[in-house]
Amino acid sequence: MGLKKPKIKSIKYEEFQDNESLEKMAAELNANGVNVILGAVDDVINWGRANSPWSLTFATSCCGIEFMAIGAARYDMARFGFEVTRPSPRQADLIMVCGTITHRMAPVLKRLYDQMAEPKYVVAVGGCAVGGGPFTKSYHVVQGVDKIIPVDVYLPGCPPRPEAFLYSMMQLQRKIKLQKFLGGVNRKEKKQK
Amino acid sequence: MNNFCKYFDSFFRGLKTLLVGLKTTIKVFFRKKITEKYPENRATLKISDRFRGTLTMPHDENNQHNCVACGLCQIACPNGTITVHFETVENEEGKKIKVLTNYEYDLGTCVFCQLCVNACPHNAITFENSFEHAVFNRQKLVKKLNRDGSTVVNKK
Amino acid sequence: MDLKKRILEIAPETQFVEQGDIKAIVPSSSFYALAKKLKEDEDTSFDFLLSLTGMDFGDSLGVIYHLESTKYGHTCVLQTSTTNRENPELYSVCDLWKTANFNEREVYDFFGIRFINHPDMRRLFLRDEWNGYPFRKDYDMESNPLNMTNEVTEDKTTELTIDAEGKVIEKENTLFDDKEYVINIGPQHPSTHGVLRFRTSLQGEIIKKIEPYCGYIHRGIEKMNESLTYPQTLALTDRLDYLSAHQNRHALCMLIEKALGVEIPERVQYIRTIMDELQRIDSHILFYSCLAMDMGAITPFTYGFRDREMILDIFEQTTGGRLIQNYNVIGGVQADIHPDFVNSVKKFIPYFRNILKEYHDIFTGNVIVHQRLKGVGVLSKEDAISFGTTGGTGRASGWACDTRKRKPYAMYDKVDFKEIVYTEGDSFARYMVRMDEMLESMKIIEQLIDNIPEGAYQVKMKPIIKVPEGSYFTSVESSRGEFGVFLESKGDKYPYRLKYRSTGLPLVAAVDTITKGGKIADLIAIGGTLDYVIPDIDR
Amino acid sequence: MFDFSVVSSWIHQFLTSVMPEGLAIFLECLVVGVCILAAYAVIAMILIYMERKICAWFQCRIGPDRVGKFGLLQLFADVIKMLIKEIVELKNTDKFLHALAPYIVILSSILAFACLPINKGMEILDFNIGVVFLVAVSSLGVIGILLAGWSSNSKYTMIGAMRSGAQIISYELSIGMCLLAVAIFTGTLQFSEIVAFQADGWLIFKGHIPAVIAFIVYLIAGNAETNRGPFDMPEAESELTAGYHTEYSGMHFGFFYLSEYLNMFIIAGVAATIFLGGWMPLHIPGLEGFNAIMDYIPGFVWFFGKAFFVVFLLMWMRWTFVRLRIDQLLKFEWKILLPIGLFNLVLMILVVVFKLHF
Amino acid sequence: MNFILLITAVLTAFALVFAAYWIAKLLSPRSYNPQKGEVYECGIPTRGKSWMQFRVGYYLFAVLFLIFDVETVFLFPWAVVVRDLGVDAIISVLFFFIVLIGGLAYAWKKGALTWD
Repeated sequence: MGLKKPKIKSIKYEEFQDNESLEKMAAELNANGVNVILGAVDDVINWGRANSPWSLTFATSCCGIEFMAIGAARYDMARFGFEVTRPSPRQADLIMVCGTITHRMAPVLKRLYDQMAEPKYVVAVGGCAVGGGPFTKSYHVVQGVDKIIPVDVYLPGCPPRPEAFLYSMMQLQRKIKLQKFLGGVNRKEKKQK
Repeated sequence: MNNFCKYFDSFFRGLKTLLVGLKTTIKVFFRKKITEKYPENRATLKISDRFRGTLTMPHDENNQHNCVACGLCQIACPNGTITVHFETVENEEGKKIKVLTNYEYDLGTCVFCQLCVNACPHNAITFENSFEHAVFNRQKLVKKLNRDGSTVVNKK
Repeated sequence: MDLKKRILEIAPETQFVEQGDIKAIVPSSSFYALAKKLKEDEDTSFDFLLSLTGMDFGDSLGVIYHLESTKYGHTCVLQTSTTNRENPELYSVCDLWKTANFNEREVYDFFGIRFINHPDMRRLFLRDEWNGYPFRKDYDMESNPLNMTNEVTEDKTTELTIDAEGKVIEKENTLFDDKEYVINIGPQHPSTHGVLRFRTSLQGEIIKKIEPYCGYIHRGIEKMNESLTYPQTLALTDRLDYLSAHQNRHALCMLIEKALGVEIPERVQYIRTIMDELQRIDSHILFYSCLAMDMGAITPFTYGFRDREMILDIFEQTTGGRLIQNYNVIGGVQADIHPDFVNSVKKFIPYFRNILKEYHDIFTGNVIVHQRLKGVGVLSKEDAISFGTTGGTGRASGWACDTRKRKPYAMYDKVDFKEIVYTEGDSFARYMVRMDEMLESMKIIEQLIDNIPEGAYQVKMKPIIKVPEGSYFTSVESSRGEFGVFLESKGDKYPYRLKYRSTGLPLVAAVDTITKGGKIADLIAIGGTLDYVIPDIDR
Repeated sequence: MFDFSVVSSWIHQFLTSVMPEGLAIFLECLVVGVCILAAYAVIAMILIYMERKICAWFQCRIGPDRVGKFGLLQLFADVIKMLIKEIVELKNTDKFLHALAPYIVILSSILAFACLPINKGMEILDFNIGVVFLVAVSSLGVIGILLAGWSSNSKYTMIGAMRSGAQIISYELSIGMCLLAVAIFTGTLQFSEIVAFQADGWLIFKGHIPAVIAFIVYLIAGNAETNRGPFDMPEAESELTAGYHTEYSGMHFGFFYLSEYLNMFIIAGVAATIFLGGWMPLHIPGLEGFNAIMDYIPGFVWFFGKAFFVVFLLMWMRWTFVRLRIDQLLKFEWKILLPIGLFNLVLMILVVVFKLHF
Repeated sequence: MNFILLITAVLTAFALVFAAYWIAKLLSPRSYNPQKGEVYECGIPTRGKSWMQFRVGYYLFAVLFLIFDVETVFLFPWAVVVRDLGVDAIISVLFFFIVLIGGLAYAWKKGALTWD
């Protein structure tokens, strides 16, 4: 069975970066085969999820300003349906970690991430969040948020341009579209004592 | 009575400012929108030539670059983004020279400060303005800038 | 008046060092008396503590004070130190200058120097359980691994006082008692402009007390600088206050150039000045946008960003960066201006003059805005000076504190512009100062843009830059106040200590005073008009 | 003008002819229930789409345009996402009240929604005290909000709930005053009769000055009732993060979101009904040809046209003004709107008693 | 009929919330961690209880509202017939009205409408 290629308007599948990781993920998911009916429902749900990732208003430094810029008129993330930013983690689907995470901030970020409702995603925006950025030698900076929470998309730049933000969101959409919701994402953890 | 007048005066004044605000927004409502449609406009998107999107090492048509693996860029870099891997070989004249094997560049931590480009005596590296770099895997951001099988331009 | 003589009169053991800026080294025992005298004496009246820098001299720990008189304009640099590295104690000056409160906590945090008579001796940036003092030269960088447990915030704090016998004793002070309704505003909050945290004690909607907690974006830039070469340190200045990236970098470049004695070509001065002013307009537009958004009007926010993009385009064209430009370098600028630069600036200014009216129509004139801002959050002139809230906030309180006028640099003494000063000191005045400053900035740019002289855009510097030994201080007017850089050099290629005078720290220190008795909504409006940028506070 | 009650009575007769009456009524109720839900959902989607687009245009941007043609499918994506989002279980909350709050909020808005006369003969709930009933059920919503805020056991939600309590009950008064003025003018409290009263001219024209004042006051107070900017105190994003619904996730939050928009529609719908003639077409005395053409346009088109026009007015206000402070908000109600309302009431009485209207 | 419809509407409302809740319950993913159920307060553990007494300025408005609302409810039945009763109707409620306005004026004067 061939790979179901997630489609994004205006950019061809082949022109995206890092298709290898995506295909690897898809291969793992499809190892057991997909039920056709479930697959169709899955597609609808994933289409919905991919087109409505509401992000948490979370910005620590410079990248946050560029994040505001994509919300404003010129880049207008509303076009994608991303514009609803929720200040409460309960209602957000994704954290865009815009900026440096320091040692003091790390537990806060972790707590916010923990408090988010499933399914949730993380985009590491900018050099600091990806790998410490300019502060690799600092005593108080977490060298990449993947040290504390799982990251879905890495967006390099210092800070990235607004278009790059949109690009990273499209990458995330591709990832969401490829996931298996029923039986995959909607796993039900058992309550631990 | 004076208080009464003041009350009404401030009321109507306030009302007027509100109407001015409403007028302004409705004017914008019918104005041309300035939104740029990325990614629909990818083909026509204009970005300044000087924009620093990622570090590259230009190669010419013979798959040759200018890097002599001197490592000045590595020293200039403030946060260890660049690692120059080289091996030492003897050339025809019997002199030991460095040959670049892998120019490792970590896009993930690069701060685009341009110190490496300034430091390079041979103009071997430069910034280009592509920006679509988001990936799913951190390792993909660590790039090898020299192409496979490339060699150094022989400067006579 | 001979300052040297005055100081020697009060503290005869004082020594003077004349490497770089003149510095008076005062023994710690007589320091407090000297400081008090200098502040209170009519003919000295050093009422403004510009900067307070902790230092590790190797054998001793000390503090450097940069004092300034707002009345006469004269400055002096004092230094005091203690050789006791185990248990260093110095006298606090926070009763003389309110700004010293936070600054001394910072010094305690970084160097472990405890200040006697300081009412609140807690760490400022780091967690309470942090081991060691990171800015000491013998600090082990690996000694504090990432701690993922939730932070426990103490409601108690300690104070060191001297008892009747002259012995130092510890006293406990309470920040919040158990009955108080304490709510955290921040670190993740839409309108703290980053990751600042206010612990707010509320009575219904009314604010009783605010305790700011910083450090959620403390990145240790100053410490990192000590292991970076001078050109490398430049990269970090842009990330301090990213809305005054040009000005910050300008300050550091100016400082190093001054220390090296490099003459800067006039073309560079022109370019730097224009860029600084563009950056100021950019920052003030963002201020307008964010204030509007904080107050619940999203439409003005997008208008602001719409026009700000035009400045960013100009920046990107010439410097290659939108927010962080990396433009100034030691001895000049990174690249010559783009051939289109002059044109696009000239196109932008008339456009923006026009659109500014729209801003006023939708926001400034609005009766609700007046209600929300007028008379809210008043900061008196005395408090402004004592807290050292430079920039728009100080000027709104009637303190003419513009560095561009007080200590002109670059082209500022050759252009004609007005220093905007309001006397009300309320939120609306703070807002109007910035709106009016944009007009002045445009005036400055207009005077310069047509006359940029031909010439080199960079002076060739040596590959390895070594600054001669001594201590240096320079300041510029950044978008939100006086941004100072203090450099202590030992003649190496690395700075021995590089300290930035944060423009935002005094603002945050003043929040409690300003908001007292206000409502939650006022706190947001005040925060918006104070216009702080958190990475600049935390450094 | 087409009377929808013809259709409904035909259905009723048909059903009773083939089955016992009880079953017929049950089936009818089922159909009505489904219709309410469908209308509710469709209107909510239209409103949210409209809000996003209109807000974008006010802000110089273009709004959703990538999900489906012109972004039309955006809302479906949002709904699907919200439906399958986890509902977080909280510790230390009043679980029962926490779960109850969305029910009350939705109940209030659906009941109020059912009161709107969409077309001639197409009102679902048409009590002879319709106006009072509407006021009663729409103020149920505040209980839901208070419960939501209180039961979450968070300080933000608590303050949000307190604010909304004070705000909504205060503005309830102004709404009451406006409705009272209308009742005085029309002499009835039944919505269908209020509409019928306007057959020869909309109230806003017939009642001239006092009616216009009442209309404007009603719009402002209605906007405040629905917690929308510039009166969005209870959920003031920049102050209380998400206000009273901070702790709600997934569809539970979705209901608060939904009811906010529906309440806006209800306010607009009521304004359209009582001031702009409901489903009555626009008639200009003397222009018979014009009036005849207007009559051809079905009543529900008129109703929705008017209601969405009012919605646009509300959005225009929303996206222009700065949020008020809570004490200013209450001051505005008690010191400006309420005196105006009272004064207007007196004016209306005089107009009615001395027959000064058209 | 009206009451049957009213009950229909009530049941519809409950059905909507109930159905949506169960769809979410059945389909949605679920995860547990110690911090998830805790109160959100900007990412910092909360201090003390939220359900504690704190001074509210809103209380006064609630009382004022009660007064006014009850009065307006009395006015509704009168409003329906005012057209027929004419001038008599005005005189009959004049007293009522004066009390109402007087009450507002008093509260205003006393400063009850201003937040301290």
